[in-house]
Amino acid sequence: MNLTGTLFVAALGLCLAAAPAAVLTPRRARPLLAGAATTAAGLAGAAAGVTALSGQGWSARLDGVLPLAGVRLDLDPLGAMFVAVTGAVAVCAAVYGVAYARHGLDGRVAQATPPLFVASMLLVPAAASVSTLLVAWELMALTSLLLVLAEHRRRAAVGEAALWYAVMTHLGFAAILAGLAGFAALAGGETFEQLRAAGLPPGARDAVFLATLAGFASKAGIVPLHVWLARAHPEAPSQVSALMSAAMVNMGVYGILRVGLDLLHGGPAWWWLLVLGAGALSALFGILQAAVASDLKRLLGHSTTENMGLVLIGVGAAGFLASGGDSMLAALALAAALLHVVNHSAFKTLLFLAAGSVLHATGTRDLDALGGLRARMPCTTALFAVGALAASALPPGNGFVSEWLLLQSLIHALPTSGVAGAVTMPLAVGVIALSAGLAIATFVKAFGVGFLARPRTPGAERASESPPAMIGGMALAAASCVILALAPATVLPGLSRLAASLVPGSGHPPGPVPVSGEVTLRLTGYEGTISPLLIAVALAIAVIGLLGAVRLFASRRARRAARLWDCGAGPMSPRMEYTATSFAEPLQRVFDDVLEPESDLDVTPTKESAYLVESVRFRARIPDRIERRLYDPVLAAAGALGRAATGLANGSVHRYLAYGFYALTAVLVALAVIW
Amino acid sequence: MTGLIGAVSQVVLVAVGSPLLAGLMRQVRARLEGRAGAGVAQPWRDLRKLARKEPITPHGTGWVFRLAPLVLAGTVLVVAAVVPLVTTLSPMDGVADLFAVTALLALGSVALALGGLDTGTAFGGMGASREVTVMALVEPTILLSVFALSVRVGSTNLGAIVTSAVHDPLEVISPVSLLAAVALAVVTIAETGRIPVDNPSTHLELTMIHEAMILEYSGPDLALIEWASAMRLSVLLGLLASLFAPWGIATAGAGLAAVVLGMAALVIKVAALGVLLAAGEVFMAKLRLFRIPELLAGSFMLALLAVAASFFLA
Amino acid sequence: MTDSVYVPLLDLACGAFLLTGVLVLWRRDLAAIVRLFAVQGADLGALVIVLGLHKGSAELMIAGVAVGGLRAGLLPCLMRRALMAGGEGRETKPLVNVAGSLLVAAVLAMVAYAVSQPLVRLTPTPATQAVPVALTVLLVGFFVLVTRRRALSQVVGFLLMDNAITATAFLTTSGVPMVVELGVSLDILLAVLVLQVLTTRMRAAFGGTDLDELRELRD
Amino acid sequence: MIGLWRKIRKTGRVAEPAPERADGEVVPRAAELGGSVQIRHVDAGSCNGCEVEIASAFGPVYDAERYGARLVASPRHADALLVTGPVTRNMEVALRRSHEAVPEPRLVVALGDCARDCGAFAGAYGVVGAVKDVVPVDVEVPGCPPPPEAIVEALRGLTGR
Repeated sequence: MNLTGTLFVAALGLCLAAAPAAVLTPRRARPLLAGAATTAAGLAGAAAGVTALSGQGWSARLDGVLPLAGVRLDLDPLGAMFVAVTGAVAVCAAVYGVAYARHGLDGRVAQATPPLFVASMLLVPAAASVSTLLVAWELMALTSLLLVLAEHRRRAAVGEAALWYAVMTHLGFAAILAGLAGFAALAGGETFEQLRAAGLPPGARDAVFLATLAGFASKAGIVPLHVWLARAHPEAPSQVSALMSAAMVNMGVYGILRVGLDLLHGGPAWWWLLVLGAGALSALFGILQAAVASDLKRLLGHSTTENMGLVLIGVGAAGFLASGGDSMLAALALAAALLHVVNHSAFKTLLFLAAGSVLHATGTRDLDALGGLRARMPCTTALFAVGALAASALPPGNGFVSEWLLLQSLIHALPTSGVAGAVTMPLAVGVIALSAGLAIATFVKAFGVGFLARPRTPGAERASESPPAMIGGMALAAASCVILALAPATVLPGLSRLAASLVPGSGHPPGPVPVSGEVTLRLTGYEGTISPLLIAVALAIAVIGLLGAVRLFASRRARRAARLWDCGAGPMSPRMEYTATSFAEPLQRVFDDVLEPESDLDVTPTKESAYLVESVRFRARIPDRIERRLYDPVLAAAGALGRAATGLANGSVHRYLAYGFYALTAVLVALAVIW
Repeated sequence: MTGLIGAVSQVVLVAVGSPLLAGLMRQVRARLEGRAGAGVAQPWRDLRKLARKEPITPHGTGWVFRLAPLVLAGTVLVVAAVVPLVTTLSPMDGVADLFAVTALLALGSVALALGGLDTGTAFGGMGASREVTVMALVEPTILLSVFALSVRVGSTNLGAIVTSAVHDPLEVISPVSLLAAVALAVVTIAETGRIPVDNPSTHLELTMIHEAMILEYSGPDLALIEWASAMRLSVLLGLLASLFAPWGIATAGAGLAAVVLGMAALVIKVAALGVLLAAGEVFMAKLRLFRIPELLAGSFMLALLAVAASFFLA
Repeated sequence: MTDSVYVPLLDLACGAFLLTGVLVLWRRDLAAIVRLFAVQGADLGALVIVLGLHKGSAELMIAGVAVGGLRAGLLPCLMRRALMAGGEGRETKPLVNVAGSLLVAAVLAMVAYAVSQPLVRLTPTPATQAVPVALTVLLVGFFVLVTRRRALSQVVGFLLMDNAITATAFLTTSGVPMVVELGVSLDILLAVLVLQVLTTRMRAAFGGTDLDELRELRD
Repeated sequence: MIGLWRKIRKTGRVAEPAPERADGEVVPRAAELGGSVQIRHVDAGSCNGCEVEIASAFGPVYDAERYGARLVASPRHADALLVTGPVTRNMEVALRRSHEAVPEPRLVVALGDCARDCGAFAGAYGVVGAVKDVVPVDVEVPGCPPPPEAIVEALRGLTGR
């Protein structure tokens, strides 16, 4: 076994050992033990991913573990990248979780499940056969479902969220199962090698791709299969939210890449236009919902949908360009998408952990009730600011680099990609731009309203800084954000090599990498350079220089603290502050026709006169329009069907047994007739 | 070497000249209104006075409030250094990308919006909310116009785009260029908070966008913000001039004389654009806040048409 | 006329033609819409004259002057008179809001460009390359017809479509025969006259030309 | 648009030529401002007579802006408070806080007879006193209401132009 294998097995072993250990140890030591083991496992996993990505692959075959099929593992570069990301996210979440567990999350299940969840997410990208993938996938679904349910005794919403999640994830699983099982049946074998070698008829390829796309896209929270995401991610404990939103959704992208590009070797242009379209829709819809959300964790959940949408735009563009034979640009788009996966994982981990700290300190995640945390939680505020900068894709944040690469790939694609590309690419650029703009608005709102200004409720007033372990977890994530932002070259060579090798038709050995350069990134074959470090340095020099100039030439008078300008009336109560809802109101009005917000106004007049008002009550909510149009009718129909079927069940045991008897007989008769 | 000198001269020119541009625009406006006007140098007098005044930190504000003016001015200075105004030879090639430039300008707006939110006053929040709303809607137009301009050149590097326009002057009156120019002009107006999107000289808080965010700033902080806004306007006007009227810009291989010529050309072009903008403002009323999206949707459409034209008419 | 002058001029005329068509969607003021229509008529005339100059065909130039005169002078004049006679001067609440309409127009333009590619490839001259512009205006006109409430804006939508058809004809084949063109123009004139009479009568009878209110007439 | 342009052409310049400024009347504390004075107007209980005159002082005919004076929206941006009217009970605190909100160096101009010595409202039950009873006053402009020329003259005393 080589280094990669040793590390990977160590990671899995640590996870699997941590679970029973957490069950057996006493409550006080439990979080520390589980956390330490998961951290070590995450480190080992990340290291295994990195070594595998840098060329040292590893594969294994364990026949005895699963009956009939056996377990097959293979850490090729594609899987390795996702293993590395999962490991890194797990480290941050596990360090954070040591302290976060202190309020009510140190139960046996809550502590034993996260290592298993991490193990399943390490296994999914490493799986090299259909059955291994499906088992790992199902393990991932079950463990995450358990974790979503961790706080179900405290909040009623958890149950509903878990129900949505359970249904959607299993429908997704069914789709993947159908797709991959069909694929394996047609290919005559279930290992990925056999699938790769199989030549399927076009219709079957389409069916396999569409079925798996639906399943994987639902895991990535792609519109219109996103309804569970914004429910389940916020309701889980925060470090689990981070794991789900930063690592688990990536598995959807992994699946699409694995099946679409690797196993099926790319496909017709319409597949990828479909992926691109779904990505564009998700990006816009997700960020629009986030822009008007006032629940901090829900906002982050919607933002996950947006970022997965952006990734899929890149993936779709890559597939589309590859189908047109432009493998260099395709590799560029794919490298941009992969870099965005990494970036998103880094900043979303950070943001969810910071949101957890806020929840922990104030007892609420409603932005309308927060504020003033800058003075009370200075570290968390600064770390959240780093994440928000990255998420709004502004320099010097890491999100900017990947969006820049994505835009470059789309722009250079225009002259070569025919009429379909000429219509698609500008619209995709428009979508990315609008979602970037709305992301700025969203995160200005999240940071400005949630952390700045003055506290809006007593809960926010009483907030205090989180314990060191939680800050440590966040700081790790923030450090990776900063590294990715200033020196993307730390990961980009590996990702671009992976992208170049993954693009169908690139041949062996794969073509040159699409992006190169240490400090200044350069596109290969196209003109385009960006230097994130230079931007940051120039900005820092300008700001420091200005500060010096101001000190030198201005302000001979000392800075004075004074009351806020309250128009002389004062004092300004927190109720006069702008809230998240009021902040988003102009955007909500602009996108009125898309969002269809609901509001109702109850005016209770006094008894004496109809013209004197005793109380006014205003309620506004912004329902998920897609859910309303798409899911509600289906649910209503299912409910109606259920009610109609109640006549069949009258409580008599005889009757139920009789149904069984009838069914058995009917099957036998049918068999007799057919044979 | 010429590139470095050019970049330094750009920054100096923008830093010194932009308050004069603001003064010129106010003067034009005053003359059209039948006034005498305060003179072109008045903004500099204002800045000098503000710099001498006492800075005030309102209760309840923190480092975000203090940092915002610096970041705002810092981003504009960086942009002024890399945008091809006087010369296309930027020493910072890795920053002179249209996406990077627009993102940097957006970063400045975000800093100011956060500064406004940090005060916790209703007006600060209101201004910030409106600012980011307008910014979010402006973004697609900017990026699509960039797209349209970059197709011909095959690069989003500003130096490359302007160089190609210098070598091929007839490109400037192509439909692509004209449509993108109109779209970018609308965007410039929205980004710099001029009429009809925002009224820079309003006293009514309810109609404010930019002003509402800076109501709490005083002294040198305010001076920085005012200076940065003026620089932003001149940089964007200069960029517009460079993209669509790139005459006189020093290109590769040019000597010092070309840099001087470029500076003179820049002053003339930006002054002309400023006069045009100020004169146009006299004829227009500010749009209602909720009609601004229509204006921006219109500019988005023009930008999209520019991209389409760049491909289909090629 | 040399190509280096002809192509920019043609592009300019087409650009203005497109721009005025799209701006019709933006303005709410009916008088402004009529004005825009007049400008578009002038653009169309200019376009035909440019084509004529390029081909050196006097007939085309005369047709250009005639087309321009009819569409920039006579029709707007009639519409302005109808506007004067009637009360409402504004398109108050279109079925699709203005920002939405503009975005739709953008998408329509892309569609028009995409579908007219085979046509352009047939004879790739500068003139045929401008056909997508005419097609866009056609779609925009149709869109105006569908989404605007006032009868006058609908007339403008209809006339935009007609302008677009004329432009397409001139751009692809350098003009339908003079007689046909004049006949069509006269038809249009007649239609507008009838519409004008009708709107005046309707206003006298019902006090408004909001089409959703007119629908009640059927019930 | 063309109509407006014609109007502008026809009207031309309406600002009256700047009168010679009486020398030696620059307020010493204003010297530091160097020809730029931002003014925040505070109505402490005025009858709005003075406001009308302020409006015309800043209108095109007198054009106080040409001397470097400008009205601003926030006392934080201001160098001088322009107070009109006798200080009423409800405005006393507000005036004091406005004054406090102005960064140093700050000046106060009491505009009109009411602001100087309560004018016709002296001794009224809702009046606290003149402006100088509440905040230190640097310049006083007499008149009920003071004519725009006097207002402009006082502002030029601040800007020194």
